[in-house]
Amino acid sequence: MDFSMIFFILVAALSVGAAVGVVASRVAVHSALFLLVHFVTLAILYITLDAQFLAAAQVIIYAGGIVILILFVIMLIGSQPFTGRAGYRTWVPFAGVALGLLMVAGLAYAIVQTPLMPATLPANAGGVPEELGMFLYTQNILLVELAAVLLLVALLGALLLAKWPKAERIVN
Amino acid sequence: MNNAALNLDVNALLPELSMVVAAVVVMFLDVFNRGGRSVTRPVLPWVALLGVLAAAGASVWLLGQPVSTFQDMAIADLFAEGIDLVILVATGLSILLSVKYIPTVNPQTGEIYALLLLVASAMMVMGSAIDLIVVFLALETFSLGLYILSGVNRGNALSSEAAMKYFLLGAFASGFFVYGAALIYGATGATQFSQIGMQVMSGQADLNLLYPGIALLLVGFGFKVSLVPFHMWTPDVYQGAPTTITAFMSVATKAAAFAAFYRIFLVALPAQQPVWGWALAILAVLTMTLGNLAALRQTSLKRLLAYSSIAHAGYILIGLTTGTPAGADAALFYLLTYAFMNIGAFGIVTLLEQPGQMDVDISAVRGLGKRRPLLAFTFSVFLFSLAGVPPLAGFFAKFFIFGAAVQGGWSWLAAIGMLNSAIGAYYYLRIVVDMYFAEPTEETAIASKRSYAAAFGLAIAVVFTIGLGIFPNLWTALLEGGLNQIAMR
Amino acid sequence: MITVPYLLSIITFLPLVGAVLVVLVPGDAVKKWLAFLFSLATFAISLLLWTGWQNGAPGMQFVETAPWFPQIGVYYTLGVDGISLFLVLLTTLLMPIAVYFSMLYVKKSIGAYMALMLALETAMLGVFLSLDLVLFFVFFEASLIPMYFLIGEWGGQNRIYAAVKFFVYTFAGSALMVVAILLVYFSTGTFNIVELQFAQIAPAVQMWGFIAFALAFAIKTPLFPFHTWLPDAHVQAPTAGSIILAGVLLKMGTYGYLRLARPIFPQAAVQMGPIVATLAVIGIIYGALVAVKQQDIKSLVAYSSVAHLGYVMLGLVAFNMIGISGSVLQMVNHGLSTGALFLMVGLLYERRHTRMLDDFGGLWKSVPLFCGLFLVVALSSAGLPGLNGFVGEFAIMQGAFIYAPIFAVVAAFGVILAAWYLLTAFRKMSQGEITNEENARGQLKDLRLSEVLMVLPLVVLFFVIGIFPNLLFDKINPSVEAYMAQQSVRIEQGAPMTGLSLQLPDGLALSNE
Amino acid sequence: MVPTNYYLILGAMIFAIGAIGVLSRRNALIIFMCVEMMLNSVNLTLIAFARQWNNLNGQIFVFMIMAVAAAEVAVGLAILIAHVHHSKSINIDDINVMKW
Repeated sequence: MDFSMIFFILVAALSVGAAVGVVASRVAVHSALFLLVHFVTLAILYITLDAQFLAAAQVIIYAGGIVILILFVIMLIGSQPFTGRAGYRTWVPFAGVALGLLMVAGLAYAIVQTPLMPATLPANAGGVPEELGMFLYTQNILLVELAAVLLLVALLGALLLAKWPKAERIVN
Repeated sequence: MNNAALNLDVNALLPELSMVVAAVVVMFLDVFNRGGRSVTRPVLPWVALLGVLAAAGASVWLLGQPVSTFQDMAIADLFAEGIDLVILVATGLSILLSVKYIPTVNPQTGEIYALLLLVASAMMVMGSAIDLIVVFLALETFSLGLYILSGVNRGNALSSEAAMKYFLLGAFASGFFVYGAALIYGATGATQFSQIGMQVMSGQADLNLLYPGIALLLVGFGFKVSLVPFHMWTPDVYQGAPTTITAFMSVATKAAAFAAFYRIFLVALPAQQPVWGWALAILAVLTMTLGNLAALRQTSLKRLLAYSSIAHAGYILIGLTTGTPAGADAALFYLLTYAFMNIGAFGIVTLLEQPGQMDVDISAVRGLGKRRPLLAFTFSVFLFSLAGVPPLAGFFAKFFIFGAAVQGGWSWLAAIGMLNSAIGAYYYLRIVVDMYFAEPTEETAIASKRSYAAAFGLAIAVVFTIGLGIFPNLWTALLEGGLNQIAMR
Repeated sequence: MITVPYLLSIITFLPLVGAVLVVLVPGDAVKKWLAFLFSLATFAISLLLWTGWQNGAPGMQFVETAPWFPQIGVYYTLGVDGISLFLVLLTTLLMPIAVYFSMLYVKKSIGAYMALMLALETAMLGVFLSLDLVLFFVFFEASLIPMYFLIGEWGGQNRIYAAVKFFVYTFAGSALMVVAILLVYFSTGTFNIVELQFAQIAPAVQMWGFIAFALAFAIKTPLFPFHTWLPDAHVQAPTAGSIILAGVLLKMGTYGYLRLARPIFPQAAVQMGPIVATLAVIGIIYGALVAVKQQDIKSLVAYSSVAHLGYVMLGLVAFNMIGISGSVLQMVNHGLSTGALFLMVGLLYERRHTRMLDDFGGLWKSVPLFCGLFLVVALSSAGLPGLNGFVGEFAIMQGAFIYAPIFAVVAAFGVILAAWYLLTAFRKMSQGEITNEENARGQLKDLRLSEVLMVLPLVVLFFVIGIFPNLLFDKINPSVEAYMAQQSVRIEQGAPMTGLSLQLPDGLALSNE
Repeated sequence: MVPTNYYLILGAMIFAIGAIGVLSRRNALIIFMCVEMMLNSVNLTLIAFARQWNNLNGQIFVFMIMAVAAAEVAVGLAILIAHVHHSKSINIDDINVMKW
């Protein structure tokens, strides 16, 4: 077992542990912190896959942006403790877990069927921002345009939902 | 690098572009509101409608052009333009219905119309997409827009609940979709449909990854078009969203998602038809049957129409099950007629809604035939058409879908579909019974809203619901009289 | 000789034009008379079919065709032959009578009522005239909507239940027919009903197709276990609705069987023949026995319809010259007799607002004219020799005897039962002493001239057909002969049917592209 | 060098853990985080495949998923806040996911 393998297993274990932490935490803040750890471990794995640019993006967008936003919302609405409700069907979580395990078993089985190993070592082109940028802005320009529309939609949406209408303020 | 790759055929996406431009114009015009008095607000729906008309013009113009592609990412073939027209019909009718309705829900109409146009343009991109990444981006764009639009009624808990539920389940479903896309990419090394198709055909694809990929893709798709068992969000969201938005999404979402999946299945995975064909057939049977049975028990008009739209998704799915271009054409016609009749039906609901109420109980239509004969007549036309009674458009829509099924050797599926439409007739008929044969109650005594724009929209819908039933070839004549519109690239 | 271009289209759509006009014009009186005029005009124009008829020609006459949806082979094709001619004339004749009756007695929103009646006429005529499967189906289903509203809005106590039951039963019945129509199309490549009589269809497809078609028509006819909607619909429908329902609408089932189910799937039909015949005979006996016990005259007539249409089906299944000719004639006879019966019942109901036999008695003394006419109508329905009913039933019995004597023997009991329940009803109503004050001479008015004029054409036709049946047979027979000849050829040519082959066809897909 | 399968199985596991979280947790925020985790597992899978096939489509796809995730978080949290204004609770069961 070479070093890269050991390193992968360690990071993967940390990643899975953090993922379980997100799901299992009682308090939302803890989940968010576990999520942060999880995102960072993934960024490390991206580097081992020769995707340096995406690793950086991962840290900036997910760890730096999304988790912070989630933490901000938790602070805004207050992390409420778990409140039990009558009529809650207790079988639902178990069904969810069973379904999930079934899914991972099936997927793992399918994935293990054919061993995959890159035939040739990549020329380390993919990770370099320049290559990615050229590819994105020439052959995939439509994606950029679409992403622009996507962000415009998100912007409009946030505006629409965040602005409390005047008439309503009077009612409340 | 390779600058030859930059030959952009913008024409191919002209309709989508017109919609985006119209959205931006609406947003700019909305700015002039801020001066205390709303100067431009009454004009906004008509500006949006102009955008829709421009896009429709572009689509019709493209029908006469040879098939063109945008960098192997999007295609402008007859099928794509047909889907564009369906979505534009849905958008246009929804805007007409919204003119009076939306301001009662949320005064920020500028943002709402702009969002509606952007969502529609993303849906249209979905109809032209020939690349998994484009499909994903377009799917996410219009889904995000719809999450927001279903929650714009800020004063209503039901609406924000609907948005919340729709968002969480929609994002969950997107996860499945994109994981499926990833596995298909893993199996073939490509995201373009034609390349995936070539890889699969040549036997180089890794089937162990491809099949789970198709299955996961189907789950995500099932959520978007509300196939049973992925439908649980539909009734709540349809009930909670503002009614004109519900009308829009019940039709346009289906059109966009079905269009993309026709392309994925017909172009990328035709060889796997025996596998996904059966999966889809089972889903179709479940969807039609459970949708119809659940609709039988509803007392809220919006929930009833929601379950009915689940059942209709099942009928449309039959066209996809066959895996033939004839099935795609039949589904296209179905979607068009569905746009007219279903938005029409929801349009009636908007007129019957009481201020502040987001829904109409089925008993509220009692005696409508006596108090508002024209409204009741219009509603019955839509309901009979939804039930598939000739000579209305809904009959021919079913006829073509089942025709494609029989042609493809799925006669039993067509038979189950027809029996289901008989179940459907029962609950549509129940509304007609209440309208004409029941005495008016106190609830119905309250006058329904009147809106010239909505009346205009409903008139268009009625004319086409009857007209496409008597002259169904008007539509195929528009698509150059030929069948098999889907370009195989 | 007048020749009119597009004669069949004019006959079919003239009532629909009338329906639109009736909705548009103001004033109840104007609406009434306009509707009556349109139905009368349709009848007058339809007589051109009689005058312009080429005697002895077996094929379709007055054929019109236009592309409707040519991409998939759907054409707007109309035509009429000896089999459909009299059904068309029956429809156009009964409609003015029904409309006139409604003019006198219907009070509630007359405009909508008349428009629906006229729209219904268009749908019914379309069924009998269309030569394209899709067009046929469109008319077949379209007839449900106006009838549904007629029963549901202007019917009796239980009208909503009856209307919904009527609609859902018949709609569900024809649901499978759509799939069968498509199966037929994809195995023959045509929707044209005339061409389909010559097309060969694989046995497996035939069996499924026949079952689907026969089920739809059995519900419409209605054949024995599928009849339960009929008494409800009849009892609840307004009088004019009942006249049309019994007189014409039910014939769409038997006509469909004769025109489509039988010839398109000949081998399957031969194989399933005994089952259909058995159901028909059960229907004859069952309908008659139930009719005997009815108190409500209208429901008595309704059950008698189940029995009478059993005869028609029996004649069709017998599938010999005399049986089919008899059935075609009997369809017309039943339309006339039962239409007249419902008309008489309606006239009585408008006077007394009851239909229970026990409420009457001794009517002969107070309203002799009514009773005389009623007797003639009842005798016609019971099949008295010299009147129309006898000719058809006799021919059917002969045909059934050739097919299988047992059916004829059992069906003959039905004739006796029919005489029993009709004459019992007549006796209870008219003879004996007047037991109820309201039936007394001064209280109950006899028929007015206008009412007699309504019934009279039908009574005259009873005698004309009863005494000169060849007036009709001359036109019916050539078509039936050609039909028979061409069918027997097909049964010989076709692939042999071995057992009940009910597996789904495999190689069906794309066989015609 | 670590075979691609290892990355794929890790991706599948994280995806399943996320799905389990969505189906079993009742706090809308945690469900939202689980959805983000599912998207991330897809990112990992895609990058692994991109290396496997030695083409950039997978990485472009990941870049787009990141854009989507950013947009989703903005919209999602806005909806969440709007919802909390009404219901004063972020228990998902209050909005009855499993209701038919």
